[in-house]
Amino acid sequence: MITVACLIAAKDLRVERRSKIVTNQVLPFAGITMVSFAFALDKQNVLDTVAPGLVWLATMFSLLVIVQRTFAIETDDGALDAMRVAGVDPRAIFVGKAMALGFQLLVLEAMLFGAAVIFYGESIPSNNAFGSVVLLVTTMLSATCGLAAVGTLYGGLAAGFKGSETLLPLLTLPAVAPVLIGATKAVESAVGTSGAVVSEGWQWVGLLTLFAVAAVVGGALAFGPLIDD
Amino acid sequence: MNASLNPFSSASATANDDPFVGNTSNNTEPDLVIALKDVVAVLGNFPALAGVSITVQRGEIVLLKGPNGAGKTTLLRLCAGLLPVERGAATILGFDLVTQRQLVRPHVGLLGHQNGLYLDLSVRENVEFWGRTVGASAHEIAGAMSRMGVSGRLADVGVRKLSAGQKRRTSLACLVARRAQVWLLDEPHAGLDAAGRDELDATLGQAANSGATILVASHELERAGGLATRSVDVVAGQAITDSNESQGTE
Amino acid sequence: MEDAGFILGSYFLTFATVALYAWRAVRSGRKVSQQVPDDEKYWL
Amino acid sequence: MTTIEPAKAEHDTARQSALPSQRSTATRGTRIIGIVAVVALGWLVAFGLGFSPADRDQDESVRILYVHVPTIWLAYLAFVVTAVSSAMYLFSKKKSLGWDRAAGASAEIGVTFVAVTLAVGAMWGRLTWGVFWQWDARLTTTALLFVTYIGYLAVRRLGGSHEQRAKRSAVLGMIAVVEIPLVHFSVKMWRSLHQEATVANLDGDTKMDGLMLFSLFVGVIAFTLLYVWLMLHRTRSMAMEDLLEERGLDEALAVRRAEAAETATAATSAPPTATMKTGSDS
Repeated sequence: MITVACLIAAKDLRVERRSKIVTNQVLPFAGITMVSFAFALDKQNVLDTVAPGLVWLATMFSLLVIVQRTFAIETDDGALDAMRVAGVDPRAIFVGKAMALGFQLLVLEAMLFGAAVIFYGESIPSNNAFGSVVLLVTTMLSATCGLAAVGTLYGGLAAGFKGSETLLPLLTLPAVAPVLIGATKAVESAVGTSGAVVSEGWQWVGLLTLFAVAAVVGGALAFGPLIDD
Repeated sequence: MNASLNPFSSASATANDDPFVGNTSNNTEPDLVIALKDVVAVLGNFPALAGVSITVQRGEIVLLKGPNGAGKTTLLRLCAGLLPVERGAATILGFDLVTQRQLVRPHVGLLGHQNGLYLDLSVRENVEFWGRTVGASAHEIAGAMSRMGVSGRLADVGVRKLSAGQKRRTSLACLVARRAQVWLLDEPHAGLDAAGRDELDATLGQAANSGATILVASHELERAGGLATRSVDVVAGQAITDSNESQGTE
Repeated sequence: MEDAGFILGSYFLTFATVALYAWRAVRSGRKVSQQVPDDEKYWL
Repeated sequence: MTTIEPAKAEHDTARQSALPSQRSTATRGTRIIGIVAVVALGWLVAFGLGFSPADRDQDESVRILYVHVPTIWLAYLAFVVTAVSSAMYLFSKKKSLGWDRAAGASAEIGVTFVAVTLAVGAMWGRLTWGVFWQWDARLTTTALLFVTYIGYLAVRRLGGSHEQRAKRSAVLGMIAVVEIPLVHFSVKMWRSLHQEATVANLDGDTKMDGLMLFSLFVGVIAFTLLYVWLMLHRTRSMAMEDLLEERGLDEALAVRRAEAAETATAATSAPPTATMKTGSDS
């Protein structure tokens, strides 16, 4: 199962390397979202305070777009059906697609943090730089796991139905609310927004990890029944 | 479940040179591969299959004829385990399609209107992906590609750039690499040039000889008719004629 | 006194929604009941 | 095509007997429940608006709670029933569509009542807090719950066979069971760090006098009866809708079969050139 999952993930990433849809369209979309936030929140010091939340909000929106894309690969030429006929374990499909999705999300998040540093003047506090970076990276990893699992689950459910573009956000956004909350809080601690300190951030990483575990396990169990019948 | 009908039990164990099917049990008697009885299948609220009864023996090449909308495609998708059986009884390779259609899938190969290919990957990458998901060896994958004439220069071309016929051949190569027992082909000749058609026919004949069972839905009666061991008329969601023209191999 | 508006409004809203939903449930039930023979109605 | 005829005839007799005397989803049981529920709701209005006293802290606005608390109770009850029915459908041996319909009907009722709860809650908040909305954990979770079950109902309408609908929505119903506590937990954690948003104590029942408690009790009873009544009606009409869809399939099947028979006779009277026919030999 792991082998097949890796094959699927490698295939997805290779498709992305060839087509560059996410690179050429989703990353710029996320970037312009960040710029748009700046237009909308044009008040003194507001951006600096809300930057961590905006980064994750932009991630959520991009998640929806990437999920659409990752299942468009499968449904464009009936590959999802072919995979079902080939008897590929649905759990392997789930894990494989979630891995590829997670990798793309990580790249996206790194870029968005770069954008936050440039546009919103965020910076890693110098007094505890190492702790901040560790917290930041852990947060990104655990949040991404949860997001990728939920996105893959609902993306697979909606794939192939008419109205999937609208069904996907309706299902996904309420489900990933804990990630938005937890990741924002953890990043606020990491970059020291309004005097938050690094030690406060770890409880949020705990929440994110709990969510990620639940989402991955639940998703792997539910994916088969959801896409296969 | 009939053990002799379970092809994967011995497929991985025996070294089999035949690229088409994993296991060819030396069947002196023809096995029943497909047995449908009064099968109804729905697409939305529409009964695409309105009571199909059909039986197919191992090694047969059955031609499904009929106008568009008669239910040929639905019949093939049902046999592939993609659609639920709404009513009736159906068995494929000893698996009950009503209760365990997921188990049927690994043993059948479906070439539908869509090819099931990744357009951004090359021919080789596609065949390798589909072969490796079911554990085919590099040798088998190479064999499948050369058999379908997509090795060599074509192998590294992106599928998006291929002609319709070349895509079809790639898709067939994926089926071969997957070692399907039952081949379900929906208009396989569509878009193929003359050479491609000959190649396809030869492949189908060879596959049937080595024990694969093939259902072909086709408009091109002369083409497919010569190849088929018998033909079935599909009309308004039912298999009307079940005419035994000849039995066995050609 | 503005409190009264909200209080009565909340009662009205609750009961109006309940009534509307109940009415729709009964009406749709009536509509389909007419097309289904009695022996198919398990609750009779 | 002799096999066509009996099926068609049987179908026709089914049509003839389809003249129901019972033209609604009501029975004596539901009528009794309904009447009791209406009486109890009348009591609720009388007690809530009339007999019960004004609260010491909340003044007259406490009266809203007599409808607010029962509606949210009903909504939570409905979602619990959805979850339990989903589990019953998934894990029982006999996959009875009755469980699926119960889950669907319950979710529908639940969504309706959460909507009412949120609206009425906002009115209460306006009077008590001075604002319509507070980012309090309970409120936020309830709002997300509302959206989640709207999504659930949307998935139920995706189409496919009844079994497909049942399986999909049952799985989703189970996912919601994991999702909702996680959401609630995280929102609670989120709010606990914001001390400035002190929320008025919703459950001030310690200060409630007997008559207040009794009014609330009447409300809970009334709305629970209402829920039972709605469930009975909704599951019955959903069962009939499913049945009618099946029946529609029967009719469509008969049409399709007749079409096939016609084509076959036409074909035998004017034999086509393509293939020879040997009749039905199987």
